Amino acid sequence: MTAQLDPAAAAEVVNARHENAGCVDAGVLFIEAAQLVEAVEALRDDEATDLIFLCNLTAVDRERHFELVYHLQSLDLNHILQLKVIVTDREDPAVPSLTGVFHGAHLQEREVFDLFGIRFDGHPDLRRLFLWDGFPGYPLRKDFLQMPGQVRAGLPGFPHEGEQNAWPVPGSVPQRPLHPNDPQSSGIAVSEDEPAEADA
Amino acid sequence: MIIGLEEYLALGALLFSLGFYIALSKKNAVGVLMGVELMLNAVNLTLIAFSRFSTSDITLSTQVFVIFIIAVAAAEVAVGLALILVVYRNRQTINVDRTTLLKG
Amino acid sequence: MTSADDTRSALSGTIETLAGDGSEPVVVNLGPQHPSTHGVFRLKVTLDGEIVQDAEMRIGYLHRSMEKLAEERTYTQNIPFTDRIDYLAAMSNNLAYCLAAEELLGVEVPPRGQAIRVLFAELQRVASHAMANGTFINDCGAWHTPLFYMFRDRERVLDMFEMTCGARLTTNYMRIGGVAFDLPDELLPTLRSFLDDMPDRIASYEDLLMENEILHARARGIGVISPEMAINSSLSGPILRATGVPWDLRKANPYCGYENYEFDIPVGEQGDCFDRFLVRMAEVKQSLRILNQLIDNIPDGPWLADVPLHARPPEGEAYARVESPRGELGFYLVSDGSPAPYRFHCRPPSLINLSALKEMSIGGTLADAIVTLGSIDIVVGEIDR
Amino acid sequence: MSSFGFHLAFWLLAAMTVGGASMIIVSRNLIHAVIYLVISMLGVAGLYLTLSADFIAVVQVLIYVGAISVLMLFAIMLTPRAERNNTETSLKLPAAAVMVLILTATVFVALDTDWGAVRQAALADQARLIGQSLIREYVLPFEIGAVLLTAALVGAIALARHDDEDAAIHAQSLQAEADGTAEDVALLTDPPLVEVEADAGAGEDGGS
Amino acid sequence: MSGFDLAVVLGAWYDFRDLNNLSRLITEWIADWGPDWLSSIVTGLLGSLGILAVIGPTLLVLIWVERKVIARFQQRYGPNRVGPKGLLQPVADAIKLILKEQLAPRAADKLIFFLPPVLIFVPGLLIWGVLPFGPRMSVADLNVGVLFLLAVSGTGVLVLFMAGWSSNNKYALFGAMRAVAMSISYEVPMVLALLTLVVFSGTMSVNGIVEWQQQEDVIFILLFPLSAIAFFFAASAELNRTPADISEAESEIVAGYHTEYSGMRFGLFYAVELGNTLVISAFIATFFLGGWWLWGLDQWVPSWIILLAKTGAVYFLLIWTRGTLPRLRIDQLMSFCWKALVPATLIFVAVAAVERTLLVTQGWDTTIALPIMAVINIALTLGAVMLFARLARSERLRRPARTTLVRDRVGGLAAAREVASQAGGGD
Repeated sequence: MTAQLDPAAAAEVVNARHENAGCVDAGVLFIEAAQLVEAVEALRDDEATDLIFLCNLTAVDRERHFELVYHLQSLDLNHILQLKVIVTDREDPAVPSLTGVFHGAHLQEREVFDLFGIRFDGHPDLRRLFLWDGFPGYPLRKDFLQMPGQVRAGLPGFPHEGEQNAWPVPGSVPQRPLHPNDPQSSGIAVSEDEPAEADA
Repeated sequence: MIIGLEEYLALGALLFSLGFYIALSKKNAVGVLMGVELMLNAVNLTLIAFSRFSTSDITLSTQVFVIFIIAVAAAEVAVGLALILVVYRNRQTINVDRTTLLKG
Repeated sequence: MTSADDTRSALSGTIETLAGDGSEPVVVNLGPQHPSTHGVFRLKVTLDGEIVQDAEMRIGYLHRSMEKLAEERTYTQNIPFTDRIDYLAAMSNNLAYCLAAEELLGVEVPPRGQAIRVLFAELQRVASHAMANGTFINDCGAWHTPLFYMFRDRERVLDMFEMTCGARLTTNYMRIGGVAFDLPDELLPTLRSFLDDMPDRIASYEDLLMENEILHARARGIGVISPEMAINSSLSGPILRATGVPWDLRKANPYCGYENYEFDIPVGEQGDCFDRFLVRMAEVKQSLRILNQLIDNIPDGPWLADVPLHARPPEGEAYARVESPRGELGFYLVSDGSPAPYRFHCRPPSLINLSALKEMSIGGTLADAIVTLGSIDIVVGEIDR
Repeated sequence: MSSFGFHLAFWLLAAMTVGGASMIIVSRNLIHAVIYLVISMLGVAGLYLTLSADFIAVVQVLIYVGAISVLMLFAIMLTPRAERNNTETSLKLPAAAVMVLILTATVFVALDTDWGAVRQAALADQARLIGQSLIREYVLPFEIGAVLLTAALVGAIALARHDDEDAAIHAQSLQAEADGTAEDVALLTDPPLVEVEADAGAGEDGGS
Repeated sequence: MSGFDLAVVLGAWYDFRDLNNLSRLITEWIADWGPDWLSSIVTGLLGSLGILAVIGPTLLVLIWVERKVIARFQQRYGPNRVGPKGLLQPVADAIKLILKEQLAPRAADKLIFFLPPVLIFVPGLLIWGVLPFGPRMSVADLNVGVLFLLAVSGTGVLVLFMAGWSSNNKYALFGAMRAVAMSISYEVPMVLALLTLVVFSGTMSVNGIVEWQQQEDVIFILLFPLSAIAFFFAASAELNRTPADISEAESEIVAGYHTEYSGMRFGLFYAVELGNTLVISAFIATFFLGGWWLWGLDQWVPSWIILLAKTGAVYFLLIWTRGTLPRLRIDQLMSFCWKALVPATLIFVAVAAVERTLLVTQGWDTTIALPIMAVINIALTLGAVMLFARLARSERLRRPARTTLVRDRVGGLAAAREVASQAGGGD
């Protein structure tokens, strides 16, 4: 059975590398965003913790702040540790990237960037993963209640069904027939961004 | 009109001069090679025509000669194209006007 | 020269750039619609001749934003979403999600429910590995023959699913606290005959494929990854085991009573494409072993714990994971006390296993990249969610 | 040699040969030019047939159509950034003049010379006879030809082989040579990817 | 054979076992009233129409046969809906293909794009001309037939290149380049394999080779098995069939050079490909299995039926390999061609020359000498194959691939090392 690594023991390892980098609150290890890379490196390289496998990396929008959740696993010692990082800046949230420590963080960080808009400093290739470049907004944030602009999920109709091409990708067609539920003549322009696959 | 040796020779001459023009005038090195091939073909055609119509004892010799010419042409094309590749690699062009290596 | 001709030469000027040394690389799109990408997945490879210089994947064509949708549905209503995450291993996804929800709710699953869960999870593994191996050989260039052989077995497994829950692919069978229905009477005899036939079938596949010289030439030493790199890239499942790391969550973190069954973890030696194929083959055998132990020992009793449909778990969070056919499949759920999850996150093994695709394919030929991609066994529904 | 069928064949083949050759001059696309060359070569092969040289005709098809033209296409494909057009140099007019001179002279000689008696029957079973003479009278040239072909093969491989060390040296020398023309050097050291221009083609690839 | 007088039939124009009779009749008939050139045109036209009339329906049946056989290999039923036993399925497919829209990429080189589906027919049909269906049953019995076969099949690759290049599609261009490279390379072992036969039988006529086999009561696959194997493999490479179908490798480059061809244009490519497979099977049967001749059976059974049976056997073999084997990579195919097939066939050309010289100069009795030579050659072939099997396996491939079963040791790198050392020690 995989054991839960005692967060206090992990915090000791982290704080040994850097003072006040981590603290334990309600049984969860919180790490200072600025010291994240060092802390995780310490946890990975310390023989007692040996957390060499990044299981899971995701974020939770707590409305006031973002919570980044990392699950680290030691294969040989068979224990798992959950650690969290709090990001309070909702306008331009940023945390250091773990790609230098774990190659496996690459895609997961891109996913979080795509869906939450959290920037990972030091990520070599930070682009949206699922959505196209220029997609307005970050869908997994709690304040993302409907698609901004005139962009709507799904197809309102097939191309050539109406008089104009009804494809909802911004930039591909100048205008889309107005949906009855759309805010009428609100004047919100379709995002002028290039379609994501311009270099295809 | 009877088609005989003369017509073949005239055709060979026409083909040869066309090849000659191509070889001299084309910018592209592969084009030049094409002209050379046309000239060789014209010569072959002439030789075969002689072998067909001549009464002397050269029939087989000319055919064998043509085979040698074809073999040499194949070798020439292989080496020529390899040269073109090398020129391209070094100069990024196979334009014969711009491959003026000796001009410095 | 007309303008159309100009366009033509401008276009051809870029497309004629193929092969040879000293030439510029050519970018080839494999996908989104391509016979070997197994879905709408796009791999942009930069080729110098036939040698891959760069491989970049573009995904998201199947993105349905399940994590957002799930935040507006109750815990039970979310189970059908999990079918559609990995549509080739719906049972495993059901299971992982239900485990996470049960951890939040603190529900205890009755023994019969646990046994049935193991039964279907292992059947799902057999079906999924059959599909993975078949398509892998197809990507190596065989003309569908092994694929159809393996489809034959998968078909029998899907028949059993249909018999039990009425669906073949999107089963929606597991429930929070157990499984939806009891086993039908005809299932166990069917399963028994299936288990009787499978060893011969597997032996014949091994005869057909294991010593195939062309398959060896195509798959061995291709897409090699070291155990260190595999762990660092968070690879899991058969890819990780093919590098020699004996890591299997069924043994490391047993769930649903896996500790009661006797089975082995097959590990490879080289970490190449052929080892992944071998590991999957061996895992099918181990799954059959588990099923053989299970079939006569399914306890009686209830199969579903008493859980309200609108369960309101206490505030908290849970991360539960299972060994799905593709690797570590985890669900991270955050509850705020409401009937719907506050945050629903899936750790998709298919996506994370692609982390090292670029490193594995650079330097090989285009054909090698295809084989490597085939050996990773991706499911695009799970990548994009 | 007076039958209508023979006339028809001769003139058709002659038109094919000369037409193909002329189209090489006219054609602006190098790949088209190679295909016209193939047409011309096929015409010559047909002319060989009208001259009862069936062995030579088949060899012509085998080597010129099957090998040399394909080699040329390969060479064109292997030089991706070279120009694809097939235009003339400034030597066009002098070349045309010389061509006309040669044409008149040779045609005059061909038509005006008395070539003597004409043989009526063609040689039978030429392949066998050629084969025999190749290993009897012409065995020495035959061997030399073989050596030549081998040498050409080795030479072509040696020339076309890409040695990484060589490449580095070439790049250096070129850099030194092209000092000042920074554009060219940049082009060489940092080959631009074809991504942007390939847009239209890529879209079609994906949709196949 | 009681009262029936064969002599009446022999030489009559309707005796299609000797096509010369028919052509002589037409020639004489036209000579009565028309110009002499007409007769050659008419006989030529009739010959090509005859070929088309034979292979057209055959192709339709063959599509069904191939799909049905492949389906049986794959535990499926195959086409069984249209017509009895699904026999009309190819017709339905053809109708569908004709009705489909014919797309052309906007940036395609229009002229060169439209030509290949038509041009591909030229070599595809010309090859049939030299195939002898019987002792005097070939449209054109050229005395350089073997060379003609090679020359014509070599030109097909040019058409493929035109198709691939003009499509302006990267997959198509890749397919075309691979096809060209493969075709040029595999022509060499093909020529060398046939050269063995030409050297040994002393004729370049296809019918001459069959007649030689008939005269000496031996089929060439027994005398030169390695040439037969090499020719079979080279032919399957030229035909783009697995394990050498890289020029249209579905999982890599979609459909290769005909990616952009839709509708009946694709259908034409497909038909010619199938027709080429059939004709190459027929040529393999002719060269190596004795063609229309079968130890005297040809006296009783029409020769073309014998040829058809042998062709069917070879064709089945081609379908079999296609249904069984994965595909090789292009570099593996190239190195197999140049490092294995070419040297081996070259050696066998020398062997054939030596044996032929011995046979001619020593005046040995062929009934005794040929079996001895056959045994020697078979032994040589086996040796060559075994040598290749030993040399070709790289060090990497020689170690067996296997999995180790781990029972209790779960873990990461340390466990991996432990497992590896145990597995290594257990050997």
